[in-house]
Amino acid sequence: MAEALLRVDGVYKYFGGVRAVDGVSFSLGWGERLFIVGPNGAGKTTLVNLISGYLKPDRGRILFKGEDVTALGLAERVRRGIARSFQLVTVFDNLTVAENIAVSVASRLGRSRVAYRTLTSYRDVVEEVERILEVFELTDVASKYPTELSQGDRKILDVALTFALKPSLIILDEPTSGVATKDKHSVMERLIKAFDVTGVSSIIVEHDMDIVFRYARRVVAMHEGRVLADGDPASVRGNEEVRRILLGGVYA
Amino acid sequence: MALPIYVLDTLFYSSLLFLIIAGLNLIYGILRVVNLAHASLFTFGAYATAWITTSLIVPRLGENLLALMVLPLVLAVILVILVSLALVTPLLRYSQGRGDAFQLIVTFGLLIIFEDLFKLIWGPHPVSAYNLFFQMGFIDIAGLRYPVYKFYVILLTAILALALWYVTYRTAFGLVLRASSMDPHMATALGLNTSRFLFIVIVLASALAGLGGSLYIPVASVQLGLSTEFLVIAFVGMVIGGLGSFVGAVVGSLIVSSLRTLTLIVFPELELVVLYLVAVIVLLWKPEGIGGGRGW
Amino acid sequence: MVEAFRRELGNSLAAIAILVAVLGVAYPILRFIAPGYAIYLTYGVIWSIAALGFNLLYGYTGLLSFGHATFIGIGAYTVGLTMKYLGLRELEPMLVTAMVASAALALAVGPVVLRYGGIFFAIFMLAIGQILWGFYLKFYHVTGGTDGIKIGRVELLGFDLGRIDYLTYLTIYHYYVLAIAAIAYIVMWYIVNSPLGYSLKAIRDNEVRARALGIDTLQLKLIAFTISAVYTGLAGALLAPLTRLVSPELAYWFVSGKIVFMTILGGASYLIGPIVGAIIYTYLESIAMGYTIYWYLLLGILIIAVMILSPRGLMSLADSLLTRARLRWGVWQRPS
Amino acid sequence: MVSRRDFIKGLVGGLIVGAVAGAGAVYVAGPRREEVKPPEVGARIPTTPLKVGLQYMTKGGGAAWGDPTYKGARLAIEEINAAGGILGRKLEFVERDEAGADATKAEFEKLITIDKIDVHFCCISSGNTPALAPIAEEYRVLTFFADGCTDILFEKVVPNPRFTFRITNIQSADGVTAALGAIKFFNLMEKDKVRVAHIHPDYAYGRNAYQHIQVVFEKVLGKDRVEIVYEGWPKLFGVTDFGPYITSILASGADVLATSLWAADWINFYKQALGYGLFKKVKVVSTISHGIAPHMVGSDYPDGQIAGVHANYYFLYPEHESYPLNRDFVRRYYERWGEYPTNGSEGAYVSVYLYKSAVERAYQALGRWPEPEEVIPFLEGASILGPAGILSIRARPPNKHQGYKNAITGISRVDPKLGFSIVADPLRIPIERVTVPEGWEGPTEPTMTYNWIKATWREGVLPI
Repeated sequence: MAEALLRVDGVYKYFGGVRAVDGVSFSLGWGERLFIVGPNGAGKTTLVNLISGYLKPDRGRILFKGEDVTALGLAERVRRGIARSFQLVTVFDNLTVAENIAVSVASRLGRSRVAYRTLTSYRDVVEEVERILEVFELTDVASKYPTELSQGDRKILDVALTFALKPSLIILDEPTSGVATKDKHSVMERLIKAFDVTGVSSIIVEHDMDIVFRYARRVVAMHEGRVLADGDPASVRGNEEVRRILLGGVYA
Repeated sequence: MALPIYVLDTLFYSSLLFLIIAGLNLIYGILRVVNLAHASLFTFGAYATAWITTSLIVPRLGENLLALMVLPLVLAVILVILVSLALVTPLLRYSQGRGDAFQLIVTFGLLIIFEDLFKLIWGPHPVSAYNLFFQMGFIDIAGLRYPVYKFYVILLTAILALALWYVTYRTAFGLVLRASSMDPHMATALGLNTSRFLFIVIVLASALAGLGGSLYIPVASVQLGLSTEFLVIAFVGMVIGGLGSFVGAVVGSLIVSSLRTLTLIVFPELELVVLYLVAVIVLLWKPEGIGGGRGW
Repeated sequence: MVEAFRRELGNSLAAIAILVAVLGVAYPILRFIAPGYAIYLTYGVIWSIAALGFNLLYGYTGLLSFGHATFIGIGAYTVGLTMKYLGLRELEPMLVTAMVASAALALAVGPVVLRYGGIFFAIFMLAIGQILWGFYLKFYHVTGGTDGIKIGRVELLGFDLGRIDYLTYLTIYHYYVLAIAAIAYIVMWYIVNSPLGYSLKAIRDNEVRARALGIDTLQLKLIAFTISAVYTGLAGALLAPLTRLVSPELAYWFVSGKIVFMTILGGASYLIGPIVGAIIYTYLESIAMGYTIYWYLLLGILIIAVMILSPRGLMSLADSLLTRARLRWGVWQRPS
Repeated sequence: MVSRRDFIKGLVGGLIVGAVAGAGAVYVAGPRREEVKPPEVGARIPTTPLKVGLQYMTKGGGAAWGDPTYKGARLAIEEINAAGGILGRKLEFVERDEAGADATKAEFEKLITIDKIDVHFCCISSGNTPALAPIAEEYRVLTFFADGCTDILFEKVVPNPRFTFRITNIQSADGVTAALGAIKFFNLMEKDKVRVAHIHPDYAYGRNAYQHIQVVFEKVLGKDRVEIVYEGWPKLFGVTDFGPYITSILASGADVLATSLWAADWINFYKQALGYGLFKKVKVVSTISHGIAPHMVGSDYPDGQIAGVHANYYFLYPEHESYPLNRDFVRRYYERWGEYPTNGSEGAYVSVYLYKSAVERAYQALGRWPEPEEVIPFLEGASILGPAGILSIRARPPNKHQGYKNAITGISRVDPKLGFSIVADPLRIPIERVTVPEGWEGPTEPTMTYNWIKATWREGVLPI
């Protein structure tokens, strides 16, 4: 690996007197998957906001594909390949699943403005929509409307929309929140599988430790804006501080 | 020499506008509904007052000043409230939260229903009742004669505006009013019976419009199409002052009225164009309006 | 795969073809059985072009304009002024000029007004419409004020129709309008089914999310606004030879209300909804006007009834009836 | 003030216009002593009733005008039916609304295509006649406009009309008459300087009145003696509180206020102006103040102002006792409707009779019921003696198919017997003195009368 995909370098973000992110550094390789864990108020969401460009850090640098993107805005970072989905599912409720994805694909291909031929007449768009539907196992519900989908499928559609932009890095903020407990594993499984198949890098903020330790290869644990531990699940789980603050001895 | 008269006329016209815009803003502030049928209540108040004056008061009590001042006003406002309860209130409550398009279209429907109801009840001819205007007499100002009645309207509206200000900023009800206009869920959060609260707001707004119409009629006749004339101008005032706020209603009505007088003096050709142009400029410069942006 | 891109009842080219055929055949039949009502078919077709344009903005992009009479006025006055001052009689260059003028106005005000959504956009458009209305009214020396501008018979496709019988002229004009409308309908079908059309729907559903997908929503809205203006301006220009007089009334805000209602009546979520709505409304208005002087009352009640009982319009009503029938064959469809 | 001699002079003037115009026939409007004999069997007259369209403003701000006009037409129809109809055909009328130009035109097309009317009587607003005339010409329907008197109709919109006729005096005569009345009654010739304020409704009629009042003032008094100190253009029926306008007029220091506000607008204006004491400071010249139903001009109307009746007709003149045609008309109208007729009533009444006599004449010539085209020659150049005196239809441009009668204006005075303000001291002006004559050629912008006055009147001389 010549150059890390993402490097977060001594980043600080204060809100008034609150140190939301207090000197965080880590790097992420191409194709790597990273889970960020931590209690409420640990600064996880602020950190992903800083990476995706919703917030600008007070100090520190963020490098993406070797370039300093610290000063760039949201749209510019999207263009460079940083995509992000939110806790709340936001999809287009009056478009079918296939149409939802097609809108995203068309946007990536720079065709959103084309008015003189039909969307379905673009072979490349249709083929890519088909591929994404397959990867995310949405082919069966392709002609349904999001309101007719299960919570889990809606969540996956949301991520698929982001994925359709062909980003180098996908940031997911608690992808299983709001999904019924029994479906959480299957949702995460389908997402991970899709990421593995396509080789996209990902940062996933997650609450559910069960899920984290089942699917993670690398975990960053945060507390009060600082990184407590960074490493493979076993080593993070073994960290004394992590156990005290995060796990409450459950995984001891 | 005519300056004081211009100022008085401007204040008179802005008094009428204030009574309409305040109601529009109350309803927008609390229910987030732009009520296109609001000025129809003003017109209804005007028709009702003319009818009460000429058919009930004058034949029975003659041109009694006190009777002319009090009775038509009170009866007309009661009638307006009743009509509002029957037609406007249910529809506004139904429209709440159904989107801008729904509200605009439904209240547009109500507006044209009102137009024909007026025609049905009062016929196509203009209706007037100048009795009070002439009964109150005239005084000399700067060498010109001026009707006392216009003073009366300005004074009455000023007192009303002060009362409204007091209620808004000095009472518990006003606190809820202001809070709910910033966050519609606030009323519930403050433990208020939301349904009754909304009811009071709509009735208050309707009464203000009805009062406006009632105060208008001794000066000029009421005819079909008056609602839209006032509605569109009130709309401009609403935008200039700021949607949904008390201060906005005061500022908006004063600015629109001053602009009207000014254009009538300076370039009478452009009265309408100037009003809308200013509205567009204000929207560009301060979309929240000159006096608004902080809720009712 | 393509089936996953929904084609609801009334959103297909077939539906458009059937509609155009009906509008073509109905005219001579009406002329025969109820001659007085034939001309309203032409009016209806013209209004349908305006409503179609309005609906690209309202139904597809989610922007409610309460000032589309602005573009009716631009179109009609383009014809009136070119006729009065340039002595032009050929309709086609006037139609093109009207469309260009509408597009120019849309591009000029669009970047400003489109920054606001919801009620602000509605009011903004209302104000712009009223400014122009005030202009037609007050700039008497140019526009003739309330007298308006008289429109003589126009030349169609280079043919001078000055001498023929008036009813024949009206018939020819109907088919002329219908041909233009058919083109406008088909073009709109392409627009609605294009990447642009889908992206506009996405903006309507969730603008923030659309922006997060890299869609330049302001630019797309400007395109939609301009197309919408061109359609409505075209309708305004086509109206002029039929009304024979261009007056400020055509640009009054009440006309904007009419366009909104036509669209809602037919069904804003269907491509042909506004077309159906415009034709039905035109007849409703003319019949109600003839029956009673209280036609506002009827119209108002109807508006409220439609909004409460079937807020998605008559097409949705027809759709659900058809869907119920189709369910027997196991085909399930619903509007987008 | 006005003598019998003036009246006869006016009548003769009218006759000359009629005689020069061509056919020269004079008919009489109103029930005749000896009726035309009912046609014999097989006289080639349709047995179906004659369908008549009526379209006068009966709603909104213009209703005060349209209603009496409608009543005039109704009275004529009822009289004709009572006497057996036109050549035995009873008249059946269909009424539709006159509103804005577009709606009026749409309703007119319905009258033609759905109701299938044979003849149309219509229109109050000068915004509507230019909209309807081309339609009437296209559909070939005989149409008689009672009012809607704008000069542009027969000068620009339909310069060579066939099927459209207009009864009321042409609009320019209105402003010219009012201005001449003001000069005469207010002795403006003796003043060094006349400061004029104008307030007119912002549409064709108001613009026209403004231009013609001004051109007469400037021509007769001399340009430097006339100064416009204020102009107000309220939207027709769109302004109800005239406060700022009134203040501006008072502040302008005007001697004379010239106005063409009408119906509800004028009532609102004068009531409010009373409050501001306007009439004590300014002399008011109205083209049309006494044009609505006479009893509507209240007893609070100030005396001594120029009281216009649209340069047409007031029910008290020609004098009741000396001119039976008017006396009988006023009596019958009052019996039928409980009020006095307006110039509109008279115009519509005469329209219907004019049509009747033309059809009867055509029948005499053809021996069968005439097609609309065949009636036209019997209207062009014809004259009819109506309640207002003689009315002549012009046969050649400019203003072909326009009806002309002598113009009248007067001074407002509250009549204690009637209990309302009337037009007193009538000033009758031979119409040929104040309007562009037949055959004159010149520019049409703004009107031909305007240019004719500019070109031919002698400066500083009162032409009456």
